[in-house]
Amino acid sequence: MKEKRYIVYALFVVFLLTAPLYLNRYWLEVLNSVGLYAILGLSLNIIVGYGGMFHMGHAAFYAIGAYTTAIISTSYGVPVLWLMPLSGLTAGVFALVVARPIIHLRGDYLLIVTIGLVEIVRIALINNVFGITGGANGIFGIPRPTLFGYKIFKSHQFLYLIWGCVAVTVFFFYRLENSRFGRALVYLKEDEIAAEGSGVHTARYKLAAFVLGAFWAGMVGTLFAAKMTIISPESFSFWESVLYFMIVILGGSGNIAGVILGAFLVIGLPEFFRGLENYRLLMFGAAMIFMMIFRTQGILPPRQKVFDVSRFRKGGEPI
Amino acid sequence: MILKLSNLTKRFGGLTAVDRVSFDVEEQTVMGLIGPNGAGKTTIFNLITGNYKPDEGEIVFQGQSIGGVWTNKIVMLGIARTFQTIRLFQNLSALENVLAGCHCRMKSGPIGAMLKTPGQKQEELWALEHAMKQLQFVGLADRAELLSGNLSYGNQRLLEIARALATNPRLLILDEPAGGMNEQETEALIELIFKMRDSGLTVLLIEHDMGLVMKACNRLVVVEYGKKIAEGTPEEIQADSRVIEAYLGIDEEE
Amino acid sequence: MIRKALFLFVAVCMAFAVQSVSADTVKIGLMGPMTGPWASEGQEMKQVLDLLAEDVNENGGLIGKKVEIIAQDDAGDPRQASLAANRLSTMDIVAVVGTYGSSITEATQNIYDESQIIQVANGSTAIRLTEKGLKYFFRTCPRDDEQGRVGAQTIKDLGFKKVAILHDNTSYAKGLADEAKALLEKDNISIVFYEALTPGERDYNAILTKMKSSKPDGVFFTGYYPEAGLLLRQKSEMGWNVPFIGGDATNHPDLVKIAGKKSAEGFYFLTAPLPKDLDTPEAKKFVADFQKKYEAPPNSIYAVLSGDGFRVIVEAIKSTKSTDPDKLADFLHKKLTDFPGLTGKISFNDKGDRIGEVYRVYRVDGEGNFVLQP
Amino acid sequence: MEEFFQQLTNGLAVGGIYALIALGYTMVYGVLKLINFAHGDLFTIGAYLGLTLLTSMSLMDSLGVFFGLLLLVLMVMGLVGLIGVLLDQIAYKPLRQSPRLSAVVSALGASIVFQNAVMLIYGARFQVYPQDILPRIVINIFGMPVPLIRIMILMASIFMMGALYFFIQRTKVGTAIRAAAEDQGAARLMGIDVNRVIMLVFLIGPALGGAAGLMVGLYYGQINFTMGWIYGLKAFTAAILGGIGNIPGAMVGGILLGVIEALGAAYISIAWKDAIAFFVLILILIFRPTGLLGERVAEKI
Repeated sequence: MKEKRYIVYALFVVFLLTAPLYLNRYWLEVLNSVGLYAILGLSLNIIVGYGGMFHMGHAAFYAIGAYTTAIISTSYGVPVLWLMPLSGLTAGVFALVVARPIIHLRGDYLLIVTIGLVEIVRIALINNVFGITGGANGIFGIPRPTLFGYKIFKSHQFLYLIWGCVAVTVFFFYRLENSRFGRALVYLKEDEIAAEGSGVHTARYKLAAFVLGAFWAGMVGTLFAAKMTIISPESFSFWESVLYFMIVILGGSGNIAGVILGAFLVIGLPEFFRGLENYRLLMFGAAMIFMMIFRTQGILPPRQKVFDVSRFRKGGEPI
Repeated sequence: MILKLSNLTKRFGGLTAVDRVSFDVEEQTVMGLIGPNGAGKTTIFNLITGNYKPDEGEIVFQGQSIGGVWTNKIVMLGIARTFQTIRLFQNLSALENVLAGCHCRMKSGPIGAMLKTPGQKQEELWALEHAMKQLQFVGLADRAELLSGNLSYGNQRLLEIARALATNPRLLILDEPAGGMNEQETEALIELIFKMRDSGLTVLLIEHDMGLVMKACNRLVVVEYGKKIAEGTPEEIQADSRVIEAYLGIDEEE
Repeated sequence: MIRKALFLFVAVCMAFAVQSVSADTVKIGLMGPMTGPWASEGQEMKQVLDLLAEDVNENGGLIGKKVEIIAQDDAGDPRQASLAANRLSTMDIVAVVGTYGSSITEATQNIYDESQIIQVANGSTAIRLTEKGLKYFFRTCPRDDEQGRVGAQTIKDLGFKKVAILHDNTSYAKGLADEAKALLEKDNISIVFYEALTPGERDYNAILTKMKSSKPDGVFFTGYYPEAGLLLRQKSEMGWNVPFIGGDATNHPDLVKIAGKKSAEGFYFLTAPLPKDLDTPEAKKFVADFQKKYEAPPNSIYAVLSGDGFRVIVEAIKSTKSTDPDKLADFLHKKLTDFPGLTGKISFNDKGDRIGEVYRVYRVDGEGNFVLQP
Repeated sequence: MEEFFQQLTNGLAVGGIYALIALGYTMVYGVLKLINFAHGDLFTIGAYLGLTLLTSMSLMDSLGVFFGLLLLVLMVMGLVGLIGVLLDQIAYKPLRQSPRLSAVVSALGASIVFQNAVMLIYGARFQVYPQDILPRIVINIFGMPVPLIRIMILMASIFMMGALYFFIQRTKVGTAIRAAAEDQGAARLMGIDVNRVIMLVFLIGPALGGAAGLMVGLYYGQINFTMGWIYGLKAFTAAILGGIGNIPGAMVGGILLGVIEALGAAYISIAWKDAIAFFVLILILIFRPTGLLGERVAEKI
């Protein structure tokens, strides 16, 4: 079982690395889009998948990251990719401030508040809050990113940049998942009172999950801004948040591979329906219902964690 | 004296669930809290563990007042508990459940985890070993990889104890630990309780199985309608007329 | 599970690989909102282009080939638009018509420019789109500043001294409102009310009540017809008789249907001339053909403008007998003068903007007809 | 002051509609703990079905305005209710035992399907109700001009809410619904057919949503296929504001949300109206974490 899984992963990596050889620009762009959403999905997965919090306002953090990058790079000429940590930080601080008073809300109450959050942010962006967001026009003329002196503007260059970021995200988040922090979030999701009774500071961990998820979403905002070179409020609607949410749940909440698969399904699949024109979204909606019915836990639900405990047993016997 | 309750009171709306209850728990003893259903026993536990905040009175643990302190802080100070209705993480393995208990004795945060610092790595190894020790202590080491939801009822109770033990407590609070256990399992549980006491732990438990209570406990506190009505050694309690009337006597009359 | 993942992987690979390419037609792309809130616009754009392409094909085609329309959905969303643009630019198209919203168009401009594909936008009026010096970008709709100028002039002509301006926070409506506001303030006309409504709602009574208390002589609404219709209707239900003026996004027959004839009467709006008011044979034939094929007249002025986009592209290909983007762009910039379009004469300046006085003022009469004002 | 009262009536009219739709969310939530994201689209379907029936059957001519309208309302409610039951059977029933968020995604899928099905059937254009069905009379209340139809709409929604409240509180079936909402397992043990209760809830909730759709069509005249999204979101907000799962809560929440929006638009900013509404919602939830009328459930440990 385990070996087979790694073969699939390896094939996937090979496919991505060689994609520019046989895919045209359009499909590369689809892959880029999927990659961006995969990172967003992974960042939301920390909050929804591990922490089990109903959060449908993730686009707010993404927007704040993207706008931070856009505003600073266009007004001060700072190279775009350098702004990634700053954008993450802005989004993270924003999450810290807004999530603190609402973090104790349960289930659906948290859901509507996060929806409210993303709507407030979008309305603020449209209304050109503080006179820096450009209103409905958005912000344009964001410079292209450069990496090691190379200007990145072609689709395949973005492919490597974006999926490189996906790889880094997977690397870090896999470690996170298998750590004290990641486990604490899962305990929270499973049973908040038992988690607290085991010494987990629930409020702090929920908040930390929000801030970390927001930080990552903010960094994706930088990538998005750099790739589009223009950003406007349309890109950060409530519907966007719904998409990330679907990616996580559909793919398999709490499972990294599942979330990436979810990004392929939610973002990639509609592209295959392009030929159907007006029927495109209808088919997409129906596909979602059926996928949920046939795999109610998501396509790839989280697997049980395996720990190497053999060394604590002597000859099959516990020490 | 490890734990001292004085005049502890908790009200829910008009109902006084716990009414000026005071008692002390001596170090390295097994203390039993008994009384009819709805007498407020579990509420007293919830007050001690910080799940509820007391309306009046004081809880002093190792010389420190802990009334109204957050649960996780109390766990850090050295009080661990199990639940009357088993609250395991059903979808996680037995080992992962016990790892939850190790949480409060670890330090590394998300950044340490992502960077896998040497300290974090060592800590994780320690946690695994520590968790396995607890599993072994309660006799579940060979079931470490099983989903906790698939364990038998008695084993789930034991697993909860292992999870609580993993927090390195000074005081262990067990809420009906023998609930759903058969006779043999109960016997084994009594042995386990003695083993814990002998290793330096103090145990405070609620139990309806009088056999276990009389055998395992050094002292008993009896509550009824939120009030303490008696306290003493098992022998004294068995002889107490009020207790017989209120609680034990029911059987004799029928 | 693993098998399923593998299957999916293979399916994805195969789908990526399958790409049909045929070269015996002249392909012209259409990018429009086929789904989402602006779906009616995109779908009508497609109807118009299908009709016009049929017409070209029946009359011998284009440089010996048939014209093929390849439509892609942008869903009114910048990201999806950029995907649509990338898709179109890999499909061997000569030129593309569209799209509707300015920020949506902007998300695609560079993609077409880098691929050397002529883009003729039909509804993107934001000024900056043509200020970037993009060689292959054109538009058949006028710019916000042009419309703002005509709007301000009309308000002055009507003799209003206190004006309320209402937009809907879309970049088009906001742009137009800002232009008009600046021009009116320059002429000492006081703006007593300047706010934005939320499009897509049904009840605008709260806004009308607030606007009424600012006592304007007239109201300039720069948003779209669905809201304009509701505003007119709810205004007359309130018993408030203030004249309303709308921008070209209010030019739509449904406006009268939504508002009701009585409430719509006296509404002024600015727009490129309607095909029915053009006595050119092209416009007349187009309206008749459209009516015949789809059993209804064309509704949206932007859809008609997309038709003009298509027709200038066809004209350029015909005249240059080439599909070379540089030749086509050169033709459109310099040689196309006073081309008889469906919405009047079309010429482009160096920036790719349409030259000339495009706007007319219309008024809705008691029967719900749009009457051209002298 | 006059403007204030005018704005208050504006808010009430909008809030009445929100409340009616919010009831559908709250009823389904009460029994299934499911947020039926497709509910807003059932509202849209109600508006479209109403238009179809209205234009194709000419009920008004044969039955007179009152009975014609009554029959129309009943037909729309019945049909939309039926669609609601079907929706539950197809998209939600298979997910009863799965994590709650899976059902939410299925609901979102259903919402997309409905929205696009309406677009494909009726077209993407705005549809318009005939103008002259209802008399356009404006009456003066304390010197304020208020269209008669607006009062009628408000009355109709209050009547429907009242009827529902009576039904839930006073009838045997209503008691079964409340019991199932309280504790499904216990209700089952008491001999209540929970599946039938769920069906009933999916009949009544969408029926009310459909009626709201029809009312919006009749009053505002203009409908389109995306209208359910905004109304749905607002109504969901209203349901949460009042305390989801709580029927009077949905009514209070709906009315309150409408009034907050109108007053926010009037005295703060029109463009920030929705942001203000959400901000108030967040404030209320910070201080009352389960909504205005929601019960504070202390979790049993």
